[in-house]
Amino acid sequence: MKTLLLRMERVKYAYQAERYVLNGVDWEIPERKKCALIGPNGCGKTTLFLHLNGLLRAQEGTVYWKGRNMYERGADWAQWRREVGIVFQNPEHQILAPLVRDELAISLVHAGIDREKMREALAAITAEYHLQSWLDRPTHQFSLGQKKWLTLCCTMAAKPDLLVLDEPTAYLDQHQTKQFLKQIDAIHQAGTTVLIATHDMDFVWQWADVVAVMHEGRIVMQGAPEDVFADRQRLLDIRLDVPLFVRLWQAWRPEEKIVPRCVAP
Amino acid sequence: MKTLLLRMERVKYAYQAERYVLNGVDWEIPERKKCALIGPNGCGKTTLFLHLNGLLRAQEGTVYWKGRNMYERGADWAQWRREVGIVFQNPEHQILAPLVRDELAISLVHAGIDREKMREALAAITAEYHLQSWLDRPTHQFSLGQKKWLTLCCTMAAKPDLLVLDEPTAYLDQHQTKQFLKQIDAIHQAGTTVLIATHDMDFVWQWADVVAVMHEGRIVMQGAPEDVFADRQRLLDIRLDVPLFVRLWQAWRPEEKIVPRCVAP
Amino acid sequence: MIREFDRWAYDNRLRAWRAEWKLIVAFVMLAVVMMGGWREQWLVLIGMAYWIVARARVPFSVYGKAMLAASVFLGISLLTLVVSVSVPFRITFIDSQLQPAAKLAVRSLAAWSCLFFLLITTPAPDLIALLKRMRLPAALVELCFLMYRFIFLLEQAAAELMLALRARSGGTHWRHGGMLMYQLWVKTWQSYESFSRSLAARGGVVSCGYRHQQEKAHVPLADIAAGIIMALLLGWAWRKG
Amino acid sequence: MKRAVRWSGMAALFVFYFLLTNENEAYAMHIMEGFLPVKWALFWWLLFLPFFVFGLRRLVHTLKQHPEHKLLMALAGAFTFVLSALKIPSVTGSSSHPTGIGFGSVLFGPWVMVVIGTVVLLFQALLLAHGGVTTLGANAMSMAIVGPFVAYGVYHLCRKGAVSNRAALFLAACLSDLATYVMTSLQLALAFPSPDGGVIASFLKFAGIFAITQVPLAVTEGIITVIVWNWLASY
Repeated sequence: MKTLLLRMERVKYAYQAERYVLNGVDWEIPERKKCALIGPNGCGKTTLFLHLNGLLRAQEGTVYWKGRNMYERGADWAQWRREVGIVFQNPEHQILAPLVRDELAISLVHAGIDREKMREALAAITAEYHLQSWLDRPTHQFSLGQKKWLTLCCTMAAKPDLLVLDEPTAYLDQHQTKQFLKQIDAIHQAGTTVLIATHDMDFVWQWADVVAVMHEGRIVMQGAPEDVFADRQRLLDIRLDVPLFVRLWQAWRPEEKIVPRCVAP
Repeated sequence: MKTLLLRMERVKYAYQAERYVLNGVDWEIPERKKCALIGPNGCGKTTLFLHLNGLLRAQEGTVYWKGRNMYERGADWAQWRREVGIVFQNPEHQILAPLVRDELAISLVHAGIDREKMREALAAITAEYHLQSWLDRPTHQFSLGQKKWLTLCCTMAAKPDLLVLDEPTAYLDQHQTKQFLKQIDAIHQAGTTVLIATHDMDFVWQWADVVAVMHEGRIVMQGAPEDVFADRQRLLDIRLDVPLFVRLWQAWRPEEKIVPRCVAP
Repeated sequence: MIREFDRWAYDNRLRAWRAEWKLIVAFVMLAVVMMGGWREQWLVLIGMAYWIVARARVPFSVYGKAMLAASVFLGISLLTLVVSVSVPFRITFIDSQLQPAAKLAVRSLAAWSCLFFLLITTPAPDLIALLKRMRLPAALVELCFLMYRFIFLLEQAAAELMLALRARSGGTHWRHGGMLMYQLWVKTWQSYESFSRSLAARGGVVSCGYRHQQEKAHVPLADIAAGIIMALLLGWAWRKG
Repeated sequence: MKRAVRWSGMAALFVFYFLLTNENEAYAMHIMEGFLPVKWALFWWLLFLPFFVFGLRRLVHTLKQHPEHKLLMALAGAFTFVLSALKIPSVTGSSSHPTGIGFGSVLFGPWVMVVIGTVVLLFQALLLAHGGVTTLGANAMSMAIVGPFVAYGVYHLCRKGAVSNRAALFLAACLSDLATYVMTSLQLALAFPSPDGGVIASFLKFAGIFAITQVPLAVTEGIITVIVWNWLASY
């Protein structure tokens, strides 16, 4: 039986009356999987993310976290928020402290670390992410890639069970992307469920275990990449496309329905 | 004989003494071609761009624009700056005016349009880029895709001979990317040379006529995509990679040296 | 200039000193300048130049440029002292004011170099952390930390806006100045919204200023020697004067 | 001979004026580190401290009720800093300080702005070596206390007196700029009385000389504030 980390049922949310940004989301995030979320811009992805740890509260529907209905009385939202780490798109607007050391400290305080244990916790996270030479560096001198790395480290400092990344690799070059994804894989290996929202289908094809497709405030498709990407026409209808590999395969062997998952050389 | 729009000779530039960001750039931009510039982050791309229309002046070396040495006495830099349009990476930091109308007007003034002809010019650019419904809308309400579109329109309002785009498609979804590139192609068809800096090798493979590879303040490779991407090892050494199509082809037919250019289905 | 100064504050050779030491040095020297005569002031001026350029290894070009800007500014201030405007409109130099003005110039430059020593050797966050250790209200300290971070955020936005404007041959009209201000204010609001969101995602606690000073923040012998020599020279100047 | 001296003086003044408005435009009204004699520096510090302490208590109180305002206040301070530290194109070169201070005063009230304005001045000293520590009291008095209060007072008086919002804003920005400059002139005059005419003659002299830059500046400041406000109103 597969365990669900998070489940959403008919979640609806509108910033303005009657204009639903989320229009009945049914969604499941299985535990310890690599999940991808794709969908055109403006489909409500960011709003959906804000429901993943209760930054927004759905106006209708329910969210279950680890099997527990979070909209019931007595649900521990502080704990929930600690267990879900979100890295937003723009790292500029997430780094608050002038020095890396302080930035990590903010996250550690969030994780509920005491003042006394702070030093050890800081040393641990520093060693894990190789931040030794960064500790006393000012965050505003960093390049975009370094800032993205830092936001990842800070989010991981709180040891979340679910790590959510919004377009982590935009503006990164190939090498930085590889480094970043290596780290994400290590994090996944260590037992964290990872959810990535992206526009890069080739990346989804190679990386994800589960793909969810979002369109106009709903999750319209969900499943393994080879199933989701098998139906190209449906994806084209909602202004998405299949990965290049799938396109090439389908052009090469149009009679075969199933495209093999394989990692690019 | 191929005509050169811009030529750089041993261009050097350092923000701080002795730390060269551009370390002897030799580069040619042929007229009416689709040019791509690739290179890892931090290789000096942005600084290079600022030399393309004289926003920075090289400390050593020379820049020729349309065959004319721009570092000679009497070179018309105002004219040069009009003829090169640059769209920077972050659209957030390029839009200045509160209304679309005013934003276009800034560009039209830059293009040297008189007060009297302003109205007609504005109408022309509005019709060309389908901006009718936007004219009196405030720019800050726009989504990122709309902002990118607007920056493109504003740059094109000045009718440049060389259009430079820095990662135009980051954060755009597939549909927006297609729309954007369709417009770029139309611009290219109309006779403008287009230069795009990007990290997306698959896009370079499909789109570009000429590719330049930048590394540590130098242009290290230059040529047609099939030539540049033929040498995978060299690209890997400078932390880049070849397009997926090339990788697949080389895995499928390792004995063939030349990879055919073909557009993905 | 602000970015250049800021970079040197992190990269100079005296970064490893405890911020307290640098603050004490700067303030003691400042007190000497304010209380002392012109001999002490000249000594402090030279001593600070030595410490900034030779010990902290800040390039002379950076120091010289800053000093030049300060001197120009000082020159204007002094000009208002030595000229006199009378009705009907005529400007005359007051000879008797020349000497006090010269003295004032030396004092100001000496005092300025103490301040510059502090800013070029010590990153602002270290000084703010010092405020925290001095038990100033946490609200003020956090405000300082956040403001320092946001200054560079908005400064970069402003610089990029100016660059984009210049690429379109703009930036010369005063209306553009208004637009720039407007955009900065819009950016300020938008950053506020994004920051509050990401802060909420991290539990909503700002608690900057966790800092333990580097354990081995030793003062090199050469610096102590230089300090002692300077103190001796000061003492000598004091007795002479 | 005298004529030549007078003309060269005028020329020098203009050269300095243009240098000032180009490079150091934003700092025209700062008093430099070490410029004030010890007793005056102390005097202004002592006068400034009660304001600061009271403002700080108001700020702590406000933050207890609305902790989310912390980010906004820091951003407003950074906004003010960047406006006053950047070269922003305008007719004479504007310090734009009142614009930031004005918006801040309307948002948070003048007392909180006393603290934020002081921190801005402190950062100008610690990041750019403009202004200073000994002269912080005097500078804060003119820029972080007189400026915001005049802006706030003028704005609210005008609103009560049924003056239109825009005119009120224009007057607030313009007069707070002028008040800042009058205060600085007064501080300089008190510290450096003229040998023949005393403090009053000295004040008239400083005020007269600064008027060349400050009066057009104040007017520009007012106009720009109104324009920016117009845009923001449509936000």
